[in-house]
Amino acid sequence: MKLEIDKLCAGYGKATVVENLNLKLEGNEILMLVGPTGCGKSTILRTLAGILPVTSGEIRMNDLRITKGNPVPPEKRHIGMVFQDFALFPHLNVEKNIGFRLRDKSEVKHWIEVLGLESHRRAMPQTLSGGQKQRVALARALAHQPSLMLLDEPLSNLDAALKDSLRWTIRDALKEAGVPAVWVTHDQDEAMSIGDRVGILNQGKLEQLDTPENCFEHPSSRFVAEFLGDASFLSAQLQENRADTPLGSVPVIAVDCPPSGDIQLLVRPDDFTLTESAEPNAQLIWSRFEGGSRLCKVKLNEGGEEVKVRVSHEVQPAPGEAVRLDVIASHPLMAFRREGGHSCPPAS
Amino acid sequence: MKLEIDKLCAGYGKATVVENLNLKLEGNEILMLVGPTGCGKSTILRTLAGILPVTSGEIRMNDLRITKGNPVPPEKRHIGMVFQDFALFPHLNVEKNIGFRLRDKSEVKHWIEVLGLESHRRAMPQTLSGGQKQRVALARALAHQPSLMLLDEPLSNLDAALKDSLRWTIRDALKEAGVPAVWVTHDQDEAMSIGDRVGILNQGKLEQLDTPENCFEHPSSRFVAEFLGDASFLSAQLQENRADTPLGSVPVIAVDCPPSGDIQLLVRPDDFTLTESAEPNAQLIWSRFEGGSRLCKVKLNEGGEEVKVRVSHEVQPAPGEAVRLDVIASHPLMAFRREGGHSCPPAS
Amino acid sequence: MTRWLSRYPSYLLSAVIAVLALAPIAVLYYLAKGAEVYFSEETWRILKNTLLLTATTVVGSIVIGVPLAFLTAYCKLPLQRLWVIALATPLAMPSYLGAFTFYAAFGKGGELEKLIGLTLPRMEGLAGATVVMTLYSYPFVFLTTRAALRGLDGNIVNAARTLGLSLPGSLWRVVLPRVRNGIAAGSLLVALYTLSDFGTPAIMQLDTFTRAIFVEYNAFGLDRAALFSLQLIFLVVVVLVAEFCFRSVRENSGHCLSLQPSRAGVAFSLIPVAGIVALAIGLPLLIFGIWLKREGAGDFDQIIAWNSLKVSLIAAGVAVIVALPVAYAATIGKVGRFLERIVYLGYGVPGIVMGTALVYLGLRAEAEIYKASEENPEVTQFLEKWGLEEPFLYQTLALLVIAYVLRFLPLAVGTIRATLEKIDGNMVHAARTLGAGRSEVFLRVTMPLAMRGIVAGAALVFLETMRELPATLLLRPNEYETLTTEIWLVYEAGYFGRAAIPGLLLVLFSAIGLAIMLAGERRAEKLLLHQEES
Amino acid sequence: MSGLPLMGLGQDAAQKLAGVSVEDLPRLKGKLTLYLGRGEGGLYERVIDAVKKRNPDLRLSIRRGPTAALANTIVAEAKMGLVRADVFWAVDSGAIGLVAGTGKARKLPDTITSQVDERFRYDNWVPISGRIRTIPFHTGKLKAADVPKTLSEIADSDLTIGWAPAYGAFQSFVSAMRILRGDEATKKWLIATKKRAKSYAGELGAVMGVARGEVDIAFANHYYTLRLKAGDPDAKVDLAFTNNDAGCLLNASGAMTLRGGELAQNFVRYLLSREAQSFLASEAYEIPMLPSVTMPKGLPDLADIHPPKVDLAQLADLAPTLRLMRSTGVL
Ligand SMILES: Nc1ncnc2c1ncn2[C@@H]1O[C@H](COP(=O)(O)OP(=O)(O)OP(=O)(O)O)[C@@H](O)[C@H]1O
Ligand SMILES: Nc1ncnc2c1ncn2[C@@H]1O[C@H](COP(=O)(O)OP(=O)(O)OP(=O)(O)O)[C@@H](O)[C@H]1O
Ligand SMILES: [Mg+2]
Ligand SMILES: [Mg+2]
Repeated sequence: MKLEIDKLCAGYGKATVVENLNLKLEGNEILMLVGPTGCGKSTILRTLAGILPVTSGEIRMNDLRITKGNPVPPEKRHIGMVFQDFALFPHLNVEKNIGFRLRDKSEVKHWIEVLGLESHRRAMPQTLSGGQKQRVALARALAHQPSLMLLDEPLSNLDAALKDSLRWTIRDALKEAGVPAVWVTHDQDEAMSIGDRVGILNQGKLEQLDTPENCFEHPSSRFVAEFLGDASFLSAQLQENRADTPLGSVPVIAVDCPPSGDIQLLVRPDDFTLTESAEPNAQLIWSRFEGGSRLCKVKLNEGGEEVKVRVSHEVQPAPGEAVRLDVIASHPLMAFRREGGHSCPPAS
Repeated sequence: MKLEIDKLCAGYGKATVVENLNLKLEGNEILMLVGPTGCGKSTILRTLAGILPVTSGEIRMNDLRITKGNPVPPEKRHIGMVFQDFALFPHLNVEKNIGFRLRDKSEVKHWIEVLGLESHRRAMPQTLSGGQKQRVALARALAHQPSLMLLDEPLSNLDAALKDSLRWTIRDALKEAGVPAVWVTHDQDEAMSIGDRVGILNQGKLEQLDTPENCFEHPSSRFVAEFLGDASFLSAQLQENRADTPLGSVPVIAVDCPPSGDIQLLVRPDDFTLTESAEPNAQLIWSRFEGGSRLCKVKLNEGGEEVKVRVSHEVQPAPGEAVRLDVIASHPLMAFRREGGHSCPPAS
Repeated sequence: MTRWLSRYPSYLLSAVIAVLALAPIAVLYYLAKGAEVYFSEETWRILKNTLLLTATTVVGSIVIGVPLAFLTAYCKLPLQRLWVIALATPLAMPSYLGAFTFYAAFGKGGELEKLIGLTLPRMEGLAGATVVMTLYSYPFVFLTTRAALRGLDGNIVNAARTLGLSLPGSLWRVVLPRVRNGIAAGSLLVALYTLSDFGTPAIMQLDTFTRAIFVEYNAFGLDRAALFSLQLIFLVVVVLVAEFCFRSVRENSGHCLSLQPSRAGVAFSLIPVAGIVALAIGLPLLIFGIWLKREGAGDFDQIIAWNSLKVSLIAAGVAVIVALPVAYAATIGKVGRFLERIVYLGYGVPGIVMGTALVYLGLRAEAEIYKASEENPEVTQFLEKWGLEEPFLYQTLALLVIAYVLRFLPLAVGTIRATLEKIDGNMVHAARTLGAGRSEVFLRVTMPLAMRGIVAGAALVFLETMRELPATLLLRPNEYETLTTEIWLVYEAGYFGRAAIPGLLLVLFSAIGLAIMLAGERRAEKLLLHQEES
Repeated sequence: MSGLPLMGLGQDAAQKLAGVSVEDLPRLKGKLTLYLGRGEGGLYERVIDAVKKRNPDLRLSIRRGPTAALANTIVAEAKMGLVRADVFWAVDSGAIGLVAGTGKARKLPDTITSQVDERFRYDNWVPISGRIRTIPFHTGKLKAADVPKTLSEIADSDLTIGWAPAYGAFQSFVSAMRILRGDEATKKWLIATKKRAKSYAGELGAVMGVARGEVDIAFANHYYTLRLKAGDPDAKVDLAFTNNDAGCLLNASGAMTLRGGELAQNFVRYLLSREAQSFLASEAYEIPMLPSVTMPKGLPDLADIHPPKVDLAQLADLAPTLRLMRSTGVL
């Protein structure tokens, strides 16, 4: 199946929420849509599902051409949708939920096995745990053999422990079904680990659409850089393709910034080492235990900028301690035009 | 305020859910209770709050002595509770919620500012986003100046982006209020980064109660080891305080295991390095992009055990590739008695 | 407009039903023509009495119904469900029966005096009418409030308590305000019931609109009766508007609060419960028993019971079917809510008035058919082909059922709307993405989830139909005797003993109806709270 | 002893007044719809059952209801030209009058109307049983002799009085007073009596009120007292009568035919049969219309009571009566 979205706009009443969205999806590719709350993720899915009308632009699914003038009702679109709150039919047991509109039950049987629900065949939804509910919802959608899957934060109602394992269960199931999927999430880790491609949304606009690696390593904008993990920015002087920083000169790639002069470099916690050496160049503000490692915030003596650094959990620096910070990134750093803000956490 | 719990048992009707719980809490300490679903976290909080009766044992809060014989109603316990589902009063606006029983409104004003709710003073709860709701709930509890705070998964209904920032907002607020808090969560990262101490619950029993570092580095049991972050186990031969592994001999500390002979070593993804060297000793099964880093699962050629390894995101090994695995942990590894299972994710 | 209707077919249906509901009022208007309109001080006295009785009854019902709702919704009591059913059964007792037994039981030389020796104050006038009306209509408030309470998230009470508010305080400050809707809905039904009931005011000697209508009607002053009815309906409209303006925030339901009172608490709380039941059900049955003993039962033909059951079941069935589109329309828009209000009018129209109106409508329809069949033979052939012979409508069960439906539809609409509002919209979206069209979704998802309301609504209509008298007398087919007509027949000739058995059966059947209704409620709670469970 | 006074009647007339036995009546065949006003808790039923038993081929379909409701229904049917009732048997002559007003009532043959005393002869309806207005009094407080003999005396007395203004029979009683003494006098009487009057829902209630001693006397049809005493012999109530005024108005239940010629008329004949009449007298305590039939026990010979002469048909026009009662605040 082939999904093509052209200049799609959608919203509620007067308010346009999604603007001028373009994307293509094919084969069994999984596209992860991430973005802060209210950026329009669910709106996009609702529009694709036909729950929300198209304001302008066009959606093509195989031979279907959906526009404002030609709205196709949900039941005609051959899509499967998985909801945040599962939306299981409370009056039907697991089997009946999964086989809601199916004549031959072989599909039901198949997905019940694939998702390990054998022992809950006859259970009523309200007796299931969150994880089980979500697997039933997935099985229900897949059993009806959609040609496109839409998942709206399928994991956000589940607890951390479950998220981690179920995320892979779902991915494998989608791949087995061999249908393309648009998967909406809040969680950048989820997006980057699961997705074949990741689309980062900001206020209804698609900021970047690329493989997780590219999005992370070559963010097309500050927003993307900040959204996909702890980013700090380090002021520097650009000349040719190197930059002078308080921590010495480093190779850079200019993303959007003047050819030379004042810029800011994107630095990630793993681009540094932190050591207790003779000549310190920074001061520790706080450090947080993360289990495997420890995240520290340090203030450069020169310039007084603050950056985040990740260190092994064996290093245990005390706040206020003088430390030595060095850049170890072997890859060139991304350069952006200078802005007021230091690093700040994504959204909220 | 001082909280002491002695041999506390509690449950529903006949079923005992919490068994023989002992702990002390003082000053402004934050105790994180973690454990898989259904292990009894909420039950403990409900019992402390007085919503659930004590079956046996005793709870002491300052001068209050709460036992089966002497149940003290919630309203007499001077506790503040923050619920998973916020439990805001739907018919009162934000200000009225926070000032529910307060005569002087200075506290309300104060916490509204601290938690950045100025612009929502008059808003009704159902018009707020999850994060805002939770901040109102917190403000409400703190404004009533409890001498003990209880938080039941305050973040589990919020989205990843929000969790990360709000978790610190709450911690700072608690510290400012200067009251001890029992904070229940599913999320081991949350527990370890926020908590002054962490208590790991398993089926109503407290398996370990210690600082995050100790719990992580010196788990008192396999369960704790597995629950707090990706744990793999590596078969080895113990003799004195070293062990022979397929990857060579390493220093160990015996946790619970025979003085010598067959044991299993707890290894974490950061205890290894993965390199593409001349003499490979393992094979890559899969690797998952995590943004800053990449998590890989590798199979040892010798013994065929599987372990998880974390590598820099710049290394991009392909599944099936032959690789070289080395132990780099400078600290001694924890030794446990051998069991059937290899590493497995916590619960679900 | 047409697009709009095609988008909301339920609007079209409920519009039609609303028009039907207005038809009787049109007839009244036709009948009232020519009656000299006088607003003597009589009229004002009648108005005053009517308003007073309505007000006191509503207040009384709230005072009794709400606490009982709290008790049975939140406290674990022994024989919980039995008590709930017992507390709702007064709905089954025709208020004129209750009124008459109270009248006969209390006062000097009353049955109670003969029984226990001490003289109790007489039951009459405003006080008496209030007591009786309250006892036989508080279950409306009780049931709606209880349903609302069980839908609330109990955690909020816990929150209030941890903030240092006592349990009663919490119930008062954070629960009561949130069940305003439920209380209002119940009070509305009480008010309408009070406005339209004529038995009690007549027996208690309180000159209300219904009594005036009754007197005029019996004195063959049909036009003046109709005039009074129109004035009464104006009051009904006022009440409806008042309730309409009274809406509080909707919220999502959660785990219901559950309290375990102490032994003493249980005993203490059961006293009022038992007291109410004894007064509302026990006393009448006792009095009937006495008369039964004194005068003998006479012979009772069980076909009568079967007749009552049959017609009540049919009415209940038809009512819920008709109610579905109206309730649905009410959930999707303002227009729907408005149409729903119109339907509510029916419950405020006294049975005798509704009956008279339908006599005219039925006859008119019948006459038209005859005229048509005389004018062209096709009609006659058509009628013969379908084996239709006179009477077509007038004095048939059909017309009787129509009357019941027009009067008691609001009961079904209210309960069904309440459950429809609780259904999660994503449920519908999910079904549609699975390829189900609108109608299939309605049949396979919405309907089953609304079943609780449907069952409850059917039960209420069933109860009301069981006890309805005036319209039944006017519209039933010849020889079609029901429990209430039987009771009327013997009671108004003074053979009270013979009213005992039908009275007992009435209460019995209705109790069964209530049991079914509450069973449905149980099941529905499980379904609708699925998020919170597990 | 006989019911209505026979003095001054010829032998043949006497024979006629002796009444017909069902034995001599034609068998009834075919479909007949009877509108039965009220029904006396099954007592009229038993008359009808007897008729049915004698006539297996009679397919009788009965509509029971309050007399007024049935009268209103017939009026509605008449308006629409769809009369469904063949025979209308009403307990209250007012209802009869109303229906007669529609002009749908068929003329009855003399052979039927002439069976009853000439005081009760109308051409389109025939009285079936009589009821007389009485003054039930509390035997504990009063002796029969103490009860005033005229309405005016009652108005002037200091007795407490129970009445049921909303009840049809009482309204007929007031109408009669209007016809006999005019509106003004009636109005005065109502105002005077109202001071000591206590309202009841029905006259049964009023009689019970007397029995309980709530009031000294009441205005009610005779049979309520008789039945009450039948149920509870030592009830403290007994009957008194006024003399030749509305207080002892002799009213009647009556039957009229609206459809179904012969059959309907013959049915009415059955109601006037000796057997039916004596049953009504003995069981329903109603006053037989046939002189030959003995009076219900507990009721004095009508010869000793002097009911006023009133054209019962006039009692149908209740509107002015109600207006009067309203204006005096009685209703
Ligand atoms: N039913 C609605 N009516 C009007 N506006 C709406 C409606 N639903 C959402 N919106 C608005 O549309 C915007 C996008 O909503 P949407 O739910 O698509 O965001 P989202 O990315 O899904 O957020 P979240 O991550 O919280 O689900 C928000 O500003 C929201 O306020
Ligand atoms: N109201 C109740 N009645 C009976 N059993 C209950 C009730 N609530 C919880 N339980 C049981 O008690 C045990 C502990 O429940 P609890 O809610 O304390 O677990 P939890 O650790 O809070 O789980 P979660 O992390 O999902 O909140 C579970 O096995 C649950 O089934
Ligand atoms: Mg969303
Ligand atoms: Mg919990």
